[in-house]
Amino acid sequence: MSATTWAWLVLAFPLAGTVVIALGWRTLSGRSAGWIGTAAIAAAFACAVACFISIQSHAPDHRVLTSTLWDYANTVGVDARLTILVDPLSVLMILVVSGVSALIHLYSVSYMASDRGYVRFFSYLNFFVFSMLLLVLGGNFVVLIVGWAFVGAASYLLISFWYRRRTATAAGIKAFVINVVGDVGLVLGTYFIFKHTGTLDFEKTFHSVRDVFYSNQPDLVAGCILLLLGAFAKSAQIPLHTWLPDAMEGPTPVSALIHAATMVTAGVYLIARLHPLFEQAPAAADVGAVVGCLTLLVAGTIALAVTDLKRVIAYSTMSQIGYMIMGVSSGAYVAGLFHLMTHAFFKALLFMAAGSIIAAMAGEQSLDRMGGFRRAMPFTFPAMLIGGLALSGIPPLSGYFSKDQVLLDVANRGGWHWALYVLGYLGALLTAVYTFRMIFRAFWGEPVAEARELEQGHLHHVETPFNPATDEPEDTDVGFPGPDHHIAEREGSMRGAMAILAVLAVVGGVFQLPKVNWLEHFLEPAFGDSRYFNPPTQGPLAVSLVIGGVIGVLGIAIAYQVWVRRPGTAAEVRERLSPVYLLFVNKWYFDDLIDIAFVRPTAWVGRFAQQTFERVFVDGTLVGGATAVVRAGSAAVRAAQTGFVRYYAGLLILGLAAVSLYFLLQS
Amino acid sequence: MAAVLFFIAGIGVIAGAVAVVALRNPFYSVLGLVAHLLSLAALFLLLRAEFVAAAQVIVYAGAVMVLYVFVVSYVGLQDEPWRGSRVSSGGATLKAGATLFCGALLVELCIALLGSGLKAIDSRGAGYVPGFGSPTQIGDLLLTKFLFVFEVASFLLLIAAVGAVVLARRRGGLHDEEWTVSVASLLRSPTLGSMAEAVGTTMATPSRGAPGEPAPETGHGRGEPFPWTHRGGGQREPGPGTEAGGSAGEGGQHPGARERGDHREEGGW
Amino acid sequence: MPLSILIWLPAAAALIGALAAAVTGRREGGGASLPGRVALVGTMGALGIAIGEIASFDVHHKGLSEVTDVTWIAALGIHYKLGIDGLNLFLVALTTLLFAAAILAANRRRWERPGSFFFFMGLAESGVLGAFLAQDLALFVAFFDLMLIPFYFLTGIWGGPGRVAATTKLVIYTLVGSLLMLAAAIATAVLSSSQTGRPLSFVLSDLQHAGAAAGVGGAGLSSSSQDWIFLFFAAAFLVKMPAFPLHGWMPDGYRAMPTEALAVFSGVLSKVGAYGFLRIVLPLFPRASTHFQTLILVIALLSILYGSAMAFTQTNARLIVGYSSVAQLGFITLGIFALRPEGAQGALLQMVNHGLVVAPLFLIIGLLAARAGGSEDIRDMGGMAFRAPVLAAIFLIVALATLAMPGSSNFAGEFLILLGVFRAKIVFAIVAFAGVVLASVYMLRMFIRTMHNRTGPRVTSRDLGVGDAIVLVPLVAVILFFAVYPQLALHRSEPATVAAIAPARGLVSPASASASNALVPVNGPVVVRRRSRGNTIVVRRGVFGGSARGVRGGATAR
Amino acid sequence: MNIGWYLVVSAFVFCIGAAGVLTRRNPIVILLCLELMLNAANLALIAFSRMWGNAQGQIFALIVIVVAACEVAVGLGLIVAIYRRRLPIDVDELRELQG
Repeated sequence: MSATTWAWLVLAFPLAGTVVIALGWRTLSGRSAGWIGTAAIAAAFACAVACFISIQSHAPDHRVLTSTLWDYANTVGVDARLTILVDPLSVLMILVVSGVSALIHLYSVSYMASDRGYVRFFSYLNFFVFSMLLLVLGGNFVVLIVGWAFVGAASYLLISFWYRRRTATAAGIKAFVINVVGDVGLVLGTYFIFKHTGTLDFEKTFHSVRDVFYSNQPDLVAGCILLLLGAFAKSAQIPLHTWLPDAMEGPTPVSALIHAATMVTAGVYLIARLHPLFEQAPAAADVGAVVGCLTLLVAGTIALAVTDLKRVIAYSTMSQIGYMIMGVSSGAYVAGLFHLMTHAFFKALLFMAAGSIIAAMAGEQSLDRMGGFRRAMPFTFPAMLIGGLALSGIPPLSGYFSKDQVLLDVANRGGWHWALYVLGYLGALLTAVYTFRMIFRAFWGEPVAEARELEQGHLHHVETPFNPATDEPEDTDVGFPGPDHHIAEREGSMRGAMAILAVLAVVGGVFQLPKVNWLEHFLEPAFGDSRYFNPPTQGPLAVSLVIGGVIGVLGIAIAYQVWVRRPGTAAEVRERLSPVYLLFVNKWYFDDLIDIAFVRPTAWVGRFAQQTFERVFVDGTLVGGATAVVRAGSAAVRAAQTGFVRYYAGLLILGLAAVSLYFLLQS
Repeated sequence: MAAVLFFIAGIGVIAGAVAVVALRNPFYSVLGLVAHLLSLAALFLLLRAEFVAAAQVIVYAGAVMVLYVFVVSYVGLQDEPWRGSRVSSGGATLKAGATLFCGALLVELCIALLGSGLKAIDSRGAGYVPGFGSPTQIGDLLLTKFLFVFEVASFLLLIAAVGAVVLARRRGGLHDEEWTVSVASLLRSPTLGSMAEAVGTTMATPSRGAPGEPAPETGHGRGEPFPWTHRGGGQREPGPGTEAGGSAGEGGQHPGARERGDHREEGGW
Repeated sequence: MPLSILIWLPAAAALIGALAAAVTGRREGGGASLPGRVALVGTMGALGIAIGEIASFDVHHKGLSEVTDVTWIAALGIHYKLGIDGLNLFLVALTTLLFAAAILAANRRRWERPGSFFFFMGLAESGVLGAFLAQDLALFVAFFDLMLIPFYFLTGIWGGPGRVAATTKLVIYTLVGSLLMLAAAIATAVLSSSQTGRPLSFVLSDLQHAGAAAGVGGAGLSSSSQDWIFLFFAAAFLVKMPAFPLHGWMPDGYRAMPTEALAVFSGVLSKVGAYGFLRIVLPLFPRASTHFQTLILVIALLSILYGSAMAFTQTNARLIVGYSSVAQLGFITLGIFALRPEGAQGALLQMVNHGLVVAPLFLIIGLLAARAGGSEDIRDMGGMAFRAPVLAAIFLIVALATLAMPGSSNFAGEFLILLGVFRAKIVFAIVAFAGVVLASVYMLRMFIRTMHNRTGPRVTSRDLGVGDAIVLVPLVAVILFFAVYPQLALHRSEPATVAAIAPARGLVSPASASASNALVPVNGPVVVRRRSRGNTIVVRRGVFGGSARGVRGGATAR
Repeated sequence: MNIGWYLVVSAFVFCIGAAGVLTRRNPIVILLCLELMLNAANLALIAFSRMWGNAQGQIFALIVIVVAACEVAVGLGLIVAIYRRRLPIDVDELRELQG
């Protein structure tokens, strides 16, 4: 079978899984739904591998294939077809997506067990994987946008999965609306480009872009910036990032899959996919690079301050994606995608480990109440440690190679990109510090009650869990983890998933070892036309690798000093730099800004429209006026109708008499 | 001779007419009309219209008047008070005005008749040919020249008969809540057409009041603005015609009501 | 002939049913359900015919097909002319589908006087179908009023509380609109015949031929008469939609109508207005259309923003959907008056889509109210999803389609609409996108407030019964089908749509007109003469950018 | 006697009937007064037919009698129905026609 057929199959399996699970919601008992879902995704992964093999069999310059199923909206010059584009880039993406998804499904099979919404969860999860694969396989703007919106919807459904929690539903609608803003950006950007190229198809666009647009043509820059808007919304970049931390309301596997490994990296994919446009509009690309750099710093600082375990990881996700965006926006496509891949491994691993800690804490997520799990969780601890080391770029783990590659390629752009390079290393330091702050606070120190209980080998239970945000008792009906829910790291499937990811997180670097560059060679057909491809990566390579390692170690050392050696230090620092701390802990006041800038005015306008305008103008003036006129007219007529029959008779006779009188006088 | 007869009959005609209008008791009015018709028949005879005269006596003075008598005795002999009722259309003034006005009309007509230069009406009419106005001639005309008219008239009678039956049909039970004054609601069968039912509230089938209990309309007359709201528990909006309802409410208290209540007992239905 | 059957079948069936019920006696039970059954048969037959029309529709056949043309009033040149083409094909199908669903749903309730209820429903369907199929101006006006009359009764007799006030407003507004339209229609025919010197005729094609022959385009009216006639038609159609600020009748009307009637009213009748623009206004009054383009675009934009703003402050579920459809109709108008093929195509598709989503929405609201102790206030709802997963799923699908999530057919529609607007007047497009974002806010708000969060105080949730499923599932299936394959509609409607907007478009961008649509005879000298007239327009009133742009383009080209 | 006299009588009756219709409130009596007016018309018709020696006027009168009979039947039926509804039997009370 040809590569495209395999690609269609990659799409088909998750969709089939969704439909089967959704329709069988009543009959599927026990964990069957979970296994069906996992099988579907595994099959998709297998097909992806097959697709990879069959595309490798092509000659390097024939590795860009498209396949169209049917016309979607092909009318009056708008060529929207159901087309997929299979090239090394999308193949790499489907491999990563389906692979990581399969592992996370495996993890969820037991993690979500005894959750009342088990079946629903897996149908959503499969739907998400389908959407994500559609996104990365889309062969034209429309399909891309469709997948883009589908992943948004799936993420909404999964964030507000425990839909009786007000916090969850609020986070869900927040995420959805911000993503819709992103979609709007995407659509508008598409318009700007379509206006000139007259086609929605990627290949046609890429071929014509050099001829149609001159460099930095205003329309093109506007279009690309709007596309970036979509990327920022999806990848939680400043200023559209506020939904990601709240999204942690969802179950932990969701955070691992959607909000760490796959969906949030869609923005990176978008920029890499549309690199011909961005290279023709360097101004827009620079915006992307700067915003990515800002995000990685801001998120890193916030991650230093927040105490919610999952939110720390969420902010670290933001900052890592900042690296990727910065990278792909400044031409480091391979490095950016490489980091995307490794990040998927170790960040998913970190979330899984966090999930099992949270399970052990019976749903409690605050770092302040954790500690000393080192002995209690002999499996989770090393998993988290590996994830943390990889994240903070300690050689020879995967994150070490990918991050440094990104920074190096950015530096190779020269010019002011050196600033990004330096700031990137600052961010790396922050990364190491907050990562190990998290690890130390969770695993070192005095074991808390839950930890001791676990050491005795039985799990801590709370009878009525409370929502820490609102202090209202959780409604365990709809599947919020009930008393029998917490299974920590006991289950085989969870251990298996974590183990595989841990291995990948360790050895992930081999795909793009310096001088070996498998990934680069694999991706060459996709980026061969790029201006920045094959940069001279020889110069400061060794230096930067050394710097990277040193910075990582340094960060860990700082964290050790502050949170293990002298636990009081953190408090002191907080005292001394209280304004800075406030800035960080309040997330740089982005939520408040957005609230004041957009939410409140809109709500006010709505209230005004409803309470004042509608009542006074529409209802009062227009409707009231019209009815008043009609009423007045009818009242005049009604006055004649007394209802007394005899009046009518009298008038009749009167008229008769008058007529006869008239004739009488005539004669 | 003819003149004498004419004057007797004419006076009878006019006297009967006056009696019909002037007498307060409907029953006497009916009798007045009978007298009027009889003397009118006499006039017809003088005008050589035997058949019409006969028909007049038989149909009118016979059948129709009997119908009147029945209805009057069924509905009840209510002397209608000379003062206008509370919702009267002007009462005495109207009466006076009407009388005056009709007088004026009479004068006008008389002028038209006598004062006008129509010579023909001063004659005694065409010469009398035997058989003029005889049943033979009338029947001949009816069945030849005016056959169509004849048929149409018969249809009209049929329709009228059916209509009368439908109108006067006794229905299954009276709905004591149903106190609208809408003539339309007379034509509507009581099981239907209440918007209350339209919006789903079922109508409670009312229990017929025991004989002799005060007629319920006095009850509903008690200042409730919208009598319709009696139907099916206030589902209907006070639409146009509210005033009519209100007037009916008050109208319920006029002396006739209780009297009709008694009649209802006598009627024993 | 099949079209006449299609039109009159529902009314006839409903009438038969009513009479049969009257004969079998109106005693409780006996014949109470008969009218509904018979009316259902009638609508199903109509639905079958409509599907047959889609199946047998020939895309390459130019102009109308299945034409029925009988002289109705010879003296006035009024014909009973029906015809089907890409413009009305899917609207007809939509009408039959929604009415079938509504009558099916109505069959599940006991109605007072079922005979007359279902008769009015059937009559309404006949009226709407007639309005869609009429190819004669007078006939269109007649059907346009015919389809309104039943709803006065449906609202006034079977409506909820406050129905009298609602009916009054409805009657006043729509009748004023209808009168304006009647006057405009008569004026069109008379002026056209007097100014082109052809015999008086109300048939649309005749009017267009007159205009073409006179070389003026449209119905061959002078620009001044075109302007006021256009305004009259626009008023009638905008009231019907409803569009801001002429939506005053909408809140009460929507609150009072019985759900089944409301589903079809909002689903179908509002489309007749938009359809009228495409079928009558743009082809007959091209210059006025370009002249008032900006005005109508502004109205549409206001409708979008205002409707959305209202929708996400309302708490009454019906009104949320009501105002959302104000916004949606705003999008449709926007697309039509972009005067570009993309916009018109999108508008036409969006009419179908909106009908498809809004009808199930109202039916679902009925179900929700039944579960929330009869209250339609979303504050009394909440947490229903747990006991009603299937209902929640269906509601979710419909809601996502309503907010035009990419992947839904509504998105395809909006994409085309906004693309058209973007290429015609970029600013309007950018502002209109605010409506897209707001749509997601109010629809999700409604979904969450009803289905999610904690259970409401008086909520006793249960899943939807088989009967409700029979009504809803087919509609959702159609929604999903169109989501996967909107091309079905776009492909068939393309030639007709392009032809409909071509005359007006020729005035906006003369270059593209003759180039991109060869379907329409726009011959050179004619265009030039148009422009020369156009200039005088601008001199007279250059307030509206639309005409100004169009004319300048012409002037430069000359 | 001259035909004119008959016509004068019919005029008298007509006016009296009209006055009755205008003054009385009891629907029965109003029906009676309508009869009066019809009869006046009949008288005139027959007088004219006598005048011309043409019997067609009498046919006309007969038809009028038929119509009168119908009117009586329906009218009395209405009155009975009104009574059945226990509505006041008074034309001033029956004001549904009022706008």
